[in-house]
Order: sequence, then C-alpha cells, then structure tokens
Amino acid sequence: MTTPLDVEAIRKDFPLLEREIHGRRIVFLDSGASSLPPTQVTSAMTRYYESTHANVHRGVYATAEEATARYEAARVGVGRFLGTSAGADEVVFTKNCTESFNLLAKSWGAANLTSHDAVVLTEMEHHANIVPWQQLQQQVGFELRFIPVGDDYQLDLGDLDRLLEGAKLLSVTAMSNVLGTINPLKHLAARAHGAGALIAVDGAQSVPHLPTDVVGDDLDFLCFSAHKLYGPTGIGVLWAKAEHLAAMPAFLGGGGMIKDVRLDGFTAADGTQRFEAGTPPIAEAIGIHAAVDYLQGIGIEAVREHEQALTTYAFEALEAAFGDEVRIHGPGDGPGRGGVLSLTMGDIHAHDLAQVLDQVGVCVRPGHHCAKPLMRRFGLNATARASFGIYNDRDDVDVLVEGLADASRLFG
Amino acid sequence: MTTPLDVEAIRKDFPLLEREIHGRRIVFLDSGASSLPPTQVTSAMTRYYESTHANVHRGVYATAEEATARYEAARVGVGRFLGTSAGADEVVFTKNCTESFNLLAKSWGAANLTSHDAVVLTEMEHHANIVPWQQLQQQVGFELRFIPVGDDYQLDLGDLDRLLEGAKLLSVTAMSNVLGTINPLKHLAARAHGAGALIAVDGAQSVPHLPTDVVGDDLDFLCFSAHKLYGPTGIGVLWAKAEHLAAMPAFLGGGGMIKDVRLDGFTAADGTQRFEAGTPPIAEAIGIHAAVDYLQGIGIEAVREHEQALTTYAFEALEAAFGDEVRIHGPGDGPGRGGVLSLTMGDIHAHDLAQVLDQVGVCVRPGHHCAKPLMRRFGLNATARASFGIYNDRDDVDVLVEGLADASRLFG
Amino acid sequence: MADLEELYREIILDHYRSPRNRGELPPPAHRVEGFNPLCGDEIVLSLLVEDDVVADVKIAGSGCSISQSSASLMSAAVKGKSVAEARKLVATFKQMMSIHEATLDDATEEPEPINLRALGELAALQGVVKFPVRIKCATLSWNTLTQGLDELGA
Amino acid sequence: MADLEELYREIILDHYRSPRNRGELPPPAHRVEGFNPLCGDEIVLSLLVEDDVVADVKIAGSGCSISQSSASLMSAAVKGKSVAEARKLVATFKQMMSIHEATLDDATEEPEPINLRALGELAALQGVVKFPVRIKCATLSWNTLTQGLDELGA
Ligand SMILES: Cc1ncc(COP(=O)(O)O)c(C=O)c1O
Ligand SMILES: Cc1ncc(COP(=O)(O)O)c(C=O)c1O
Repeated sequence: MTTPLDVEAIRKDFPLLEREIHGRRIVFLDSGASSLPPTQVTSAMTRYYESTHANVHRGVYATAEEATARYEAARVGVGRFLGTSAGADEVVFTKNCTESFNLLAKSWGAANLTSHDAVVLTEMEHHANIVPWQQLQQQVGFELRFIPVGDDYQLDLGDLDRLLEGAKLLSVTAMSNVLGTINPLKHLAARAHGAGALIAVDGAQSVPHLPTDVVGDDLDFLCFSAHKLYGPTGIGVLWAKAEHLAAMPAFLGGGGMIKDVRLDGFTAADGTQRFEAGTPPIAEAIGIHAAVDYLQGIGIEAVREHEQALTTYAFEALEAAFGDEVRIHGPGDGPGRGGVLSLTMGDIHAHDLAQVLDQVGVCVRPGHHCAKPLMRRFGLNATARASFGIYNDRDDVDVLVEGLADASRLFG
Repeated sequence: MTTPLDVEAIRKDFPLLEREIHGRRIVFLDSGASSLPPTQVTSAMTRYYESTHANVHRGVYATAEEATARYEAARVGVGRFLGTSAGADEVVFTKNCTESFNLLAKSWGAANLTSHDAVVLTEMEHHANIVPWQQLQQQVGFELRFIPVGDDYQLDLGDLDRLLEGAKLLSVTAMSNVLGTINPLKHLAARAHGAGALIAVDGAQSVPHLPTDVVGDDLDFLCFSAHKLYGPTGIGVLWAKAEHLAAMPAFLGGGGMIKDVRLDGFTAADGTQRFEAGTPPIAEAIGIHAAVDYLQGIGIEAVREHEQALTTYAFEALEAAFGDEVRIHGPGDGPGRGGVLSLTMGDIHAHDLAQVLDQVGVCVRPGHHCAKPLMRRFGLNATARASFGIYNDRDDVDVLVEGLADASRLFG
Repeated sequence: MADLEELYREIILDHYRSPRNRGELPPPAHRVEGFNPLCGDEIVLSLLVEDDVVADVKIAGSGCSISQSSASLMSAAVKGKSVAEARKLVATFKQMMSIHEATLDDATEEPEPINLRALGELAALQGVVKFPVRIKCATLSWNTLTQGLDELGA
Repeated sequence: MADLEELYREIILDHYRSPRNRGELPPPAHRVEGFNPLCGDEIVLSLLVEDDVVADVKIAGSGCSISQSSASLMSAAVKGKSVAEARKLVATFKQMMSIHEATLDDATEEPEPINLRALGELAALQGVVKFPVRIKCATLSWNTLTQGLDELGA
C-alpha cells in the first residue's frame, strides 16, 4: 500500500501538527468538521492584509483596485477547481455552506416553489440541507420528500421516479459526513433532469476530497465551505449556473447588492453581486483561492487515492485489533466511500470514547454530526467520527487504535 | 493642537502603511470603508490557525475545547467593549453589519411587524439599514417612515413624536458614513421608548471611533462590522438585549442552531446559538477580540480626541488652501461630527478626484457610499470621502491637500 | 491519564453502569425532555411533586457517562427532598460547574466558595470542570429538573 | 502622473467639458436608463431608430469624466450608423475594454487583436484598461445602448 502523497513534506505546511497534547503529538482526525489550513493559506491572507487590504468594488485607488481584482480572481480560481471556466459569473461567496443552502432555499426556492410543488432530499442530509427547506416549507407549504437510506448505507433509489414526480429540485449530498457514502451525482443529475427537476449538491465533504466536475456531472447548484477545504473560516460558496443566478431574486439586502435605492424601494444588482450584500469576506476569498491552488498543486486525484489507501489501512487495523467490538457505521471499504469513519465501541458512548482518545492526542468528533434524521434511521445516538485529510498517515491510524484500546480497558 | 495618540508608534503596527504607491508613501484615508488591521490582529488569527484551530461547540478534544472557549470569550470581550458584561448572552456573530440588519429585520421584524405597524428610519441611513426593511415590507406591508435630514446635516427631530406614533422600532445610525453627523443616541432611545418603540442602532461608523455604551444609552439592538474596527473581514456583530434575543425566531437554518431535527420539522436552540447557523467565523472572532483589545489598549476616548483634532486640522487646511472651491458635505467642525469628510471640488466628479489623489498615494473613496437616498436629498451624485483612523496624522492631511491641488490644475 | 481518572471517578462509572431511578413514571407524574443539542444526549425526566416534596423521580434517555451518571446522582439526591431543598441543590451544583467558565472569563474574579459538603456524592462530578465541553453533559439533567419544577409551578 | 495623462487624454477632457449630443429626445424616441450601481453614475439615453438606422441619439445624466466622455464619444460614433454597425462598434469597444480583465484572469491567454482603426476617436479611451475600476465607467453608456437596441428589438 504505497501512497501517492509525500505526507511528511505536506505535514511541514501545517504548524498545528507540531503541537503536543497531554505530552503526545497531536493526531488530527477531524478534518470532516474543519480542516487545518496550511501556511500557504494563512500567509496569503496575512500578506493580503499587510500589503493590499481595502474594501472592494468601490475604490479607484491602487490597493482598492488590487483588492477588487484579487477578490474577483478568487471566483475564477474556485470555479476552475469545480471544473468550470465560468467562475466569474457563477461563484457566489457566502459565509459558509449553511448560508449557501439558505440562499438557495430562500431565493431560488421562494421564487420557484408553491404549495403544489415538491423538493426531494435524502435521509442522509446534513441539517444544512434540511432546515432551510423546512423553514421555507413553513411559509410556502410545498412537499418535502426524502430518499431513504438502505441498510447498506446507500441511497435506496428504487422509488426515485415516484419521488421525483412533480418535484422541482433534488438536493443531495455528494458524500455523507457520517457514513462516508459517496453518491452517484451524474446519475442523480440525469434522473432529476429527466423528471424536469434541477439538482443541488452538498459538496461540503466531497469538494475537499474528491474531484469535482459541475459541468461534466451536469449540476445546477453546489454548496460548500472553505474551512473543510484547507481554507479559512468565514467563507463558503454557492456555485450556480449563471442562468439560474440571473433568474433568482435577492437574498440578504444592503450595500453592494443594489442598482438603486430610494426611500420607497430598491432595485437589485445583476450577477453574483446581487447575492453578496455588504462587505464580503475579502481576506477569506484570498484564503480559499490559496487553498484551491494548494490542493491543485498536490492534485485532487492524488489526494483521493491517498485517502482511500488510508481508509483501507484503517479498516484492516480496526478489524485486526477489535473485531466486532468496534463498528464502522457506513459502507465497507472500497471506491464507494470516503475517508470518514463513524465509530462505536460496544456500549461506550461516543463522548467518552472521544475523551479517552484525546488523552493520546487523537482528535475525533463525537455526536450526531448535524445529521439527526440519519442517526435516528440507524438507531444511533452518537458516533465518534474519525475523518482523514492530506496530512494523515498510517501512524495516525495506529495511535487511534491505541486510544480505542485504552477506552476498551477503562469502560470495559 | 497636540494629539493624545502616539501615531508614530501606532503606525508601526500597520505594515501596509509602509507601502509605496506610484512612488509615494500610501496615505490611507479610507477607514470609513474598511480599516487596516494591526499585526496584533492578523497574528492573533494566524496563531490561532497554527496552534488551536478546530470546529467549535462539538469537540471534546483539547484544541476543540480551546477553540470553543476562545470563540465564546470573544463574545464577552466584544460585549465589554460595548459597555455590557452580558456579552456571552447578547453578542451574536454574523458575517458583517449588513447581515446583522438582515437578521434583525427578518427575525425580530418578521415576528413583530404586521401591516398595521411602522418602523422609523432616517434619511441618512446606509443601505444596510434600509434595504432589509424594504424587503420585509414587500412581504408584510408595514409602514416605513423616515426622519428627514435638515440643511444643517442634522436629523430634523421636529416631527419625531408624530413619526414615532404607533411605531414599533426606531432604527438609526449612530454616525453618518457620508456626513459624519453624530446622532444623539441616548435622547433618541428615550424618545423611542417613550413612544413604546424599541431602538436599533447602526454602529458601523461609531463603534470604531466613539465610546459605545449600550447600557448607558439604553439601546435594544446594535449592528456593526469588524473590518471597520481594525479587525478582520468576514465577521460582524448583532448585539441585542438577551430578552429580545430570547423572543426572536431563528433566521438562517442549519447545523448548530437547532435543538432537534426530524424529517418533519426542527426545534431551534436557545440563546445566541439560535442565530448562528453553520460553522461560525471562528478565526475572525479571535480577530475581532484582538481588535477590541487593541483599541482598549489605546483607549477609545483618546482615539476620539485624536480624530477630532485631526478633523479640525483638516477643516482649517482645506479652507486655507481652497476656500469655497472645496466643499465638505456635513456639519461644521466640532464635537457633533466624526472624522469623515465628504468632499467635492467645483464640478470635478468624485471619481476623477479620487483618481488624481491616488497618484499621490492618497486613498479616498468616491461614490454614493451606499446612501443613495441621502445623496439625493442633497442633490449629490457622488462625493470623495476621506475618513480618519488611529494611524492618520496631519502629514496625511497635507498630502490630501496637495493631491486636491493637482486635481484643480488638471480639471480646472 | 491522570486528568481522565479525575473525570471518570469510580462513583461516576458506578452510577453510569448501574443507574439509579431508571425508567418512567405514569401520570400524574410530570414528564420533561432535555436535549444537549450539540452532542445528541437526551434525557427524559419523570417528576412527581406532592405537597412541595419531590415524591418520586425517574430518568430515561441516553447519553454519555457524564450525563447519565449525573442524572442518576441527581435523582438519588433530590428524591424525597422538598422542592426548596432540591432547587438549592441545583444552585449549588451549577455553581460548582460554573467555576471554569467564570475563571476563563476573567481570571481575576475570585470564585465564591462552594459548600462541597452539601453536595455529598455529587462532589465526584467536580473533575468535570476541567473539561469545559463536558459541563453541558453534567448539567443537562439539572437544567431539565429546573424546567420540570418551573412547569409544575413548584 | 504619466499614467494619469494616458487616462485623461485631451480628447477625453474635451468630450467631458463639451459633451456632444447632450439632452433628451421626445417620443417616439426610446428612453433607457443605465446605472453604475457602485459609484452612482447615471446615464439617460434617448434613442431613435428608424429603418434599422440609429437616426438620433442623445445623452443625459451625470457621472465622471470617463463615463461622460465615453457616452459623448459613443453618441458621436453611432449616430447615423446602421444598427448592425452600431452593434459591431459596441462589440469592438467592449473588446478593447476587456483586455485587462482577460489578462488578469490568465496571463497566458493571448488576447485577440483589436481593430483600433475601426474605433477612431474612441481609441482615446484605451488608457482606461490600465484602471480596471474605471472600465465600468467607460462601458456604462455602451451597455445602455445595447439594452436600448435590445428593447427596441432592433
Ligand atoms: C453606516 C454604515 N452602516 C452599515 C455599513 C455596512 O457594513 P458592511 O458592509 O460591513 O456590512 C457601513 C459600511 O459600509 C456603514 O458605513
Ligand atoms: C455534509 C455537510 N454539509 C454541510 C455542512 C455545513 O457546513 P458549514 O458548517 O461550514 O456551514 C457540513 C459540515 O458541517 C457537512 O459535513
């Protein structure tokens, strides 16, 4: 099992990994919640603040022009990373993936959905792709339908035609943040379009770990956050086909998103600007741009290969050490899953598991992972989730195994 | 005219000020649009990313606990800067001042306003405190009333009692970003409360430059952005009395703002959390905390005194050099105005003025400053706005005068 | 793992493994649910108040060792006590749990001394304050109890 | 101030100080408004199209020297031209204005050569491309013209 990444070299870009926790080196297995940014990202932002910072879009002086150009260039760079050359017109910067979904629901949704319509989600969605639709539903009264998840942790597409009947949108995660399940986007897009619906994708977990191709997969909308993509906090993306953006009403109101304001009303601006009210996350746009450049430098295919190999190693190591005592809630090892391992160990609660793991420096996340409907579906209260990133290697998995053994002793 | 600030020492904290533009040192007079962050702020964020970063509220491992504690401590620190010890329960982090107003309008407003109600704004509001209300008005149909601005650039309060009759909210800027006018908050709060209305304040321009006292002034809501407060982009604040927050419905939906989510609905969380959907701007919260600490170290009273002295100097210098050729749109020099000078010079358009100023390194902002109703009120299309911050001194004003003289020659 | 042992004291593990007052009470007992929204812990508290006395209390739901043992310890501590005594215990317990938050906030503020003796076995949960994220686990059942008493107007 | 002199060429200052085709046309001329939302420039274009020819055009509104001179130059350039020629001119002009954006975007892409001769006096606005923020000023009237032609179905 060789890995295509030079992890040792990569780790040097992440100063946090030099930290010790309770006298042990930190083993960061929580990239699924938020990844660490490399120095390339933090220093790009600091350099921006120290050499260029100015508010965008409104100044004619040199730094304001530069800031505007770099902010707009970030759209293009992010667009390329998603597989499109139309980023300038299709990448809207939000504050996080959650705001992106709220924008989608409360702009596109509010304009297009009536009480006769339906939106199709899945049982494995993150709350970010459920609650905004429920909020809109309370106002508009359309139908929310859910594609069920089978005992094999896959979407059960048996009834898809019926579920899509009369639906205007299918909104689905590319990769489950709990199960690791990777969904067949291209197939789902074709099915949605075949039924006359659009397709929105939650790319929070997929964009940082799998190649993305919004054009090739024929998607309509894609939402994700920078902070899971080795970028900064405070910025997310709504990518949408320009034709959809052009037809969507404004979302948040304020400066920057208007053509004109009178005391008795306003006219909204065109293009991506209509959806970016107020001063945008400028330094953070520089940061996400640096992050996609960094990932592109490594190669997202290599990242995927590396994380898949690491997942295989973890499956084997956990099985060898604990047999049935440790359960991985999600599909078996293979190309249909990502590097997210939702673990339970006997009766030990995930919180306690995570607490014991912390003592050996291992960072995993306990809880419902903002996917309560999915947790209920599987009768789970909480799992301890280990998730891999570009800086993880087999040593990290070995320490995870060591910590789980400690927990087994303490609570066994 | 001595100044209470050691500007030379302060300037050392702002690396951008060492930059040269067209062979001249940069003269940054655009803090009203966005201020520069000191190294204390950028390095606090970088240190956070390099030593602590983790998603907040959900982890039990060491760095996640630290990140959570520091994020929550930022609420408390910001609260103190606003004059309250209740920051933990009253400071909501948003993405900018504009989102804060959207939250206010679309949560508090949507829950409290019907077609029989009225909201009172002023003619000198920034679009951030106009458009969200107009958006809500389109849905709900309440009345929007505007306190007029007199020829003396002050709010005309002659009709205030009538305007407040039956109104549920007065939402007013503490300081105009165009005119520099400082409004009498304490008086306005008393008048609003006397009429049974609440008061919301746009502190975008005042919080960085004047002492703020939400308790002493008896305010209900206050909105502002970090990026005008020597802090980072990507974060804003809605401060609200805890009792108001407790009664307000959720705004954006998603992870982190819920108690429970089922396929058929959700229950919102309590407290500030209800209004923070998704991963918040964590590093940016560390940044705004460092920014208020930095300002507190200097002393906001000293900042105010410094900027007032600088404004006096600028008034005198402009008058001496140009007489009537340069107009300052706003109140005359004195304690009733801040360090914001909206300039026009003869017939020269503000864009051209700013362009010429750029050639001598001076950064000023041309345009309508997101206050089109106010501009119309005064028959203005655009002004060139110079705005002062803690790093500006009289030399900066002198270069501004030099650049204006160039413009006069070129277009005269 | 010295810190860990302070967190997971023997009494705590004992109450976790063998929770006291487990189950639900039929009406007229009052039923209250508590969530820890961030980690998914759920508690169902059945509360029977008669003549200003917590006549009976039962606990259902699921969660981590800290939330479950705290609920078990709480049930044992308040059962049979007057409502006033129970509320006082809640206050003392929450005071113990808030030390960390207070010191974090402002290291110069002197925390008030806590009457640890009044807490009895509950003092075993003291170690939790070193783990701020777990404080919410420990206080979940107590907040639910307060809510229940409030709803009963007791 | 070498760059500045490239931006504010004599022709531009001349058209700014003495704008051509200033005013509004009465109906049946078509009226179109254009805004530059970020800086407040406004343009009111009166457009008379007869037999597929831009028979008359007038400009009102206010803005900076670049937006006003560009509008003035534009009006002089399209007046009397066929709609097809006018549209072609718009395309050529916008191509000149987009060089900077293109190169900014990706320095390796070779910009297409522009027929500067076809632009005549308009070529004076070339200096604007070095000032990206001002490009929107220069193109405002041109976009408004396109909108007007579109609305007329011309
Ligand atoms: C008075 C005033 N209010 C609101 C805002 C909006 O702030 P932001 O763009 O950070 O949302 C600004 C700044 O643009 C302002 O000057
Ligand atoms: C699948 C999925 N969708 C959406 C989100 C929400 O992202 P954010 O919290 O950055 O808005 C997350 C992460 O929390 C996620 O894993």
